[in-house]
Amino acid sequence: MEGKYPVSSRQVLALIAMFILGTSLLFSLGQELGRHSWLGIITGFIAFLFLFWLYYFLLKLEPGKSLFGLNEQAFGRGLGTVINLWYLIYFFVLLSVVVGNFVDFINSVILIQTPEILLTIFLTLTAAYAVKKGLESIARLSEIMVFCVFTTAIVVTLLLFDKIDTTNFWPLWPQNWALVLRSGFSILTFPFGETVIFLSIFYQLGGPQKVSKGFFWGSVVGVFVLLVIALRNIAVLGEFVKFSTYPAYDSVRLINIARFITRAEVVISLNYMFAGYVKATTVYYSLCLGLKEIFRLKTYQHLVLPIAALVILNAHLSFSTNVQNVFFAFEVYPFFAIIFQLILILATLIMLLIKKQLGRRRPTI
Amino acid sequence: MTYISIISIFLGIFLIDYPGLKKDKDLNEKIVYGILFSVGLAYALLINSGLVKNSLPYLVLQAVSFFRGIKIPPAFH
Amino acid sequence: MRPKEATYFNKQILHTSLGKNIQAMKAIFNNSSDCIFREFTIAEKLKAALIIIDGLINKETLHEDVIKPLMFAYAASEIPPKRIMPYLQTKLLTASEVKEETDISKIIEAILAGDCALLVDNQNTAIIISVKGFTTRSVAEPTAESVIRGPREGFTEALRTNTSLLRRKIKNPNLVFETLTVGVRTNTLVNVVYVKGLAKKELINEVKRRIQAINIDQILDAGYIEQLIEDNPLSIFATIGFTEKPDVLAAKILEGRVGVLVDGSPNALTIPLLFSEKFQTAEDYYARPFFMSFIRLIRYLSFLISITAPAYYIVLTSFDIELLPTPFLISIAASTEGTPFPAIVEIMIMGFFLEVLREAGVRMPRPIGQAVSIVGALVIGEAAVSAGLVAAPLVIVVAVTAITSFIVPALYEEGALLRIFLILISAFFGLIGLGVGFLLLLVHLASLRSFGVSFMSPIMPLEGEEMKDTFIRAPLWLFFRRPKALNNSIRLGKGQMPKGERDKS
Amino acid sequence: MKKFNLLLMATLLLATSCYDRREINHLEIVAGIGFDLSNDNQIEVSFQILNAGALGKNASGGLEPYWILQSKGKTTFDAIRKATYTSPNKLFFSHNQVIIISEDLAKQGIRGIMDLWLRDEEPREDTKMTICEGKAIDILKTKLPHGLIPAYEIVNMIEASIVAAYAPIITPIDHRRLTAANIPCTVFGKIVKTSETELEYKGGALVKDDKLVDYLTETETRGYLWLKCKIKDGLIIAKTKDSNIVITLEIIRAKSGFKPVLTKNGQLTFRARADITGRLGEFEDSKSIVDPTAWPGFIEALQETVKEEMRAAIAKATYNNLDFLGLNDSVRKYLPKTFKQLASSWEEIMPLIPFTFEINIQIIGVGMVKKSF
Repeated sequence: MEGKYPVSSRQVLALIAMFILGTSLLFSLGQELGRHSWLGIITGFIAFLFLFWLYYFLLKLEPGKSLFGLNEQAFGRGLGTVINLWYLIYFFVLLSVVVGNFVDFINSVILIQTPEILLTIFLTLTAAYAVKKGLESIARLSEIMVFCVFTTAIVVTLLLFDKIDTTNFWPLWPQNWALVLRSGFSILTFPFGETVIFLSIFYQLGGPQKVSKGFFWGSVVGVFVLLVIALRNIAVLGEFVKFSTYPAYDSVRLINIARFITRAEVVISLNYMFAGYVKATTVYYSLCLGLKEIFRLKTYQHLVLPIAALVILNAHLSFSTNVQNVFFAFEVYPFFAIIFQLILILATLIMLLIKKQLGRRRPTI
Repeated sequence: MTYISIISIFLGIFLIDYPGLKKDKDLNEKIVYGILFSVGLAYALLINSGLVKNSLPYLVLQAVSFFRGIKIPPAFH
Repeated sequence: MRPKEATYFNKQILHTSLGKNIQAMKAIFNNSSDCIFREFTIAEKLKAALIIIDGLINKETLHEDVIKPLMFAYAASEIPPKRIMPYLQTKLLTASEVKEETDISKIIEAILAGDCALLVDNQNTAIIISVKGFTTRSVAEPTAESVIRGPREGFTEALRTNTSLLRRKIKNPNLVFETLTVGVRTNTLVNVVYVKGLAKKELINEVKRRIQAINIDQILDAGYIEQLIEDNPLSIFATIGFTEKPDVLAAKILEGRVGVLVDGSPNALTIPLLFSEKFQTAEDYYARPFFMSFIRLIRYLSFLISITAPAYYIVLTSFDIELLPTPFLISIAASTEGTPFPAIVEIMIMGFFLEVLREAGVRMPRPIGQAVSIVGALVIGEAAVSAGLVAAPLVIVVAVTAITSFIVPALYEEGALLRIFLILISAFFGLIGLGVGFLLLLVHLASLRSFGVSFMSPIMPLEGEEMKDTFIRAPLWLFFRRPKALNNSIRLGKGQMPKGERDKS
Repeated sequence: MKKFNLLLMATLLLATSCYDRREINHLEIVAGIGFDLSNDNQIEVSFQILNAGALGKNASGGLEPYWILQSKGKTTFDAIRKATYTSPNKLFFSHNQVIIISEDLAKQGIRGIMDLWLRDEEPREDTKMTICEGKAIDILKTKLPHGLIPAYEIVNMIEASIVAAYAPIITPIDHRRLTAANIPCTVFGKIVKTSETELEYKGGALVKDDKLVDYLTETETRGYLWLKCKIKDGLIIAKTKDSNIVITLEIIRAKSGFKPVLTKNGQLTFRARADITGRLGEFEDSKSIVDPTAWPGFIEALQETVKEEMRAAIAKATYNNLDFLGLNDSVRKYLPKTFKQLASSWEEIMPLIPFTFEINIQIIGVGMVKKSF
């Protein structure tokens, strides 16, 4: 199950797009901006392009090596392992939060009375199943799912056409640009910057050229769907997006075509589930892969279930209301994640370049 | 009751993994598995006995808010 | 080549004394009543014996081509003993297939296959003469895969008949039958069929390797082989296909697949199998494309409905009641009023009866089977509702499930199990359970492989080019290439779209 | 491996029961809700609940297809929960289609109802909401001569009101959307019981800060609907000044609204505009229909009617600072800079801002007869 995967560039695209849409479909990104959240998303994406360039550079510098391998090469075995462990902790926190968010969503909207722990166990074990089946299955699944999510986003927007009020966008430009930048920063780290985990997967998928093409277009598809959904929410709900817990869900609830096509929101929430599932499994997979690489194991198969147990416990104990989620996503998470998404990557890159330079010079001395 | 269910879940996990582990000759693998497994078990038991209440995401939250000097809103725990 | 246990007695060669040989043979056959030892003399001098199994041979051939020439061959008395065997073969025996053999086990094998063995005194070799001839079922219309258009012939139990049926379709020296023998006790002949140059070498070798690795005492049907060589024995999905129509097998091996014919089985295995093949029938290709494309879509939809309908009913009536449009809710509420069981129990009961009825209908002799289905229809359709046991909408759901599940017979078994799985999972987690159950199913399907080919190809991974023979059936003149997963070579010239008569003015 | 996995899942599932399962026949499906203020200042809720047994084909006669349940409590939620004291099963709100709030309660405030409706996941945000004169329970108890379930008939009535365009259609989410945009007042539709078997949906009720403050007359409601571009259908009735001919125009298409603009000298004005395409519906005079010179007079009269309606609404909105038109919000949207300057003294300025009107009426058809007799 391990080794080189016949994963096509389109599958990489699908993986990235689904990953970006993952939990961000649930929450409205840049909610604090109200009707300007689309500006926040664009800002975040533009900032992400820089990150993307950085990741691309790293992929090209040492093709065939994972993030963990690069860290070890840059900082040496000892320090490298410490940094890798930190990365694993980041992945683990991310995974717990993703699972926690989904359980939270289901538990507050669809299955109210079902105990949270049961849902956590259920979702984690299903993710574990996919991880055991390997990346190939996840990639193939996401290829189909990205179609579902994309078309649903478009179709739902069309169905809501009679509810759209374009005056909701006015005034077009915000007064408080600082807040836009601040929100762009938090959108950069969630969801765009989280693609850093793919650095630990991509090395097995073939050359950096092929992968980065999928990477780039995947993020474009992702940001496109996010923008469509954000604009639709604003157009339908107006200023109410600021106050809604799940704005996309709220706006879909309003669909009513001839009293027949109505009550579509549960179907939509399934769509979110699919995206979240892909995200959770990808993070899960890279977590297993990282552990495997750090401890020099032959296979990660045996790590899947013990990690599942840890994830269940952590996701269950993590914050459980949306207020806490928003605080975490806006005030805490960006400052924690940026270390792994930018600072450490930058450090690794610089170290590698220095080492390369030294290595090139040494023979001449 | 909770103890029994936790033990049974972990037992289930172990039973699933045992045949594969037995076949595997790599010692490293067994050690890592053992560590993860026992950490999970210990964590679960600690949570149940009420000694530990925090998860890893929550620790991150506390640490970052401490460094940023902001207050955690009261809705937390 | 064969596993060691296959030789059921030690490797022995024939003795020179005829008496001893006959004794040994009799011992081996345990004086079985259908084993006949015909002792006679050639040219009144040379003692000889024929060993045959009654019922496997054509007696007329035996009389005319073997016994008669030998008995009346007076010239044979002058031949020296050393040259007697070649003489018998070249001059006397008029049978078409003759060969010499010394190894007892080989001789026994030949006898069991319907040949006759000629033992001659003072000779330590035997002549094997082919006089095969046994009654078989004649080539008849297949019952499981019936068509309106297309050939009506189906495979029979006799291997040779089956190979001839296939050879008649593909008149090409590259059509190869490779014979293997499997089964320690049954010694069943298994033929691996492929078109040289179309099937990949690795695929052929893999199939042969897996068949040769089988170590079992009996092979009674192709199903035995299927279960012993498949990739995913723990999956509910069959990843090896079977057919009883020679034209279907011909089409499949012409796409680069490998077929396996088993003596005694009217089903041929096709390897590898893709998920989309289960939705195809022979007739799709014989009739015109437009309606067939529509029917294909209906098949996919039916399969989806047949596995999800009961689960979705549970979701709608027990979990996400708000999903129902209000007028619909009112009518469901009115009809479920007063039924004693929760929907999940009702659906389990009705589903159980559905399977029972199907099984009874299949196993019972046809006249009784009809009675069974009439009683079942009455019990399920009428009595249960009017007695207030189950709600009327549920009967509709069960009926829809039943009918849609018959549309894709190749997936009936899988569908029944999946249905139960989805019912259970959605009985616990509602629509979320159904969705996640579906995800699990997709992950499982995506991970399946059949002899090195992705089972879900071309849906997962997606191959846009191949869609023309997946969800729809495009016109034949568009099938330029063979399926990518098997052998992507060209099979059709360009510009084959019929143009009709040109305007002559 | 997989077998074990499945086994584990199965035991996990079976070890627990299905928590969120609910059977249709163990639910009381609420079709409509009325909120009243009880004598001891508590909230009184009345539900119109479907009687599933009486709805089926083989239902025994004599049973009503619905029944009324009443309960009261300190808060809205409390009152709703206390209904289970008397209800045989749990109430189910997803298919509730109408909320009727009585005058008394609306005067006290509907914040609790609004909040519950948007916070809880079961009731739907797009339930129709109206305010009634008198008691809400009386409305729910009205035996309408048509249809099985009165609540659903009321909804049909509300939705059909768009044809006459004399009352707005408001749902909780509409109301909250307006409050979120800082529009202080919302116009709710008003439902009145006119006789034992008759209800009327007409006119508007003005809710400011979630409290009923005033009613709108029909004309004012009409003006409001014009200015908010909510008229798609309906009639315009006008009488010419000099010849007193009554003309009725049937609206086919209408686009209307208002926008704040700054004139050249920096004066803030509102420009109200309506483009109406209509068909002659009713015409009383036999001579002038073929007289081309008479036509401008008819058009002018129709324009005047529309203008009058708009003026009435504007007068109501600026009077006492009941800005249900969203004048404030429109300035904020389109002239953010001006809004910043005016924000502090808005309440004094608002009544003084002039309105200009531009009404275009196009008559595209005269119907099936050419000439009146």
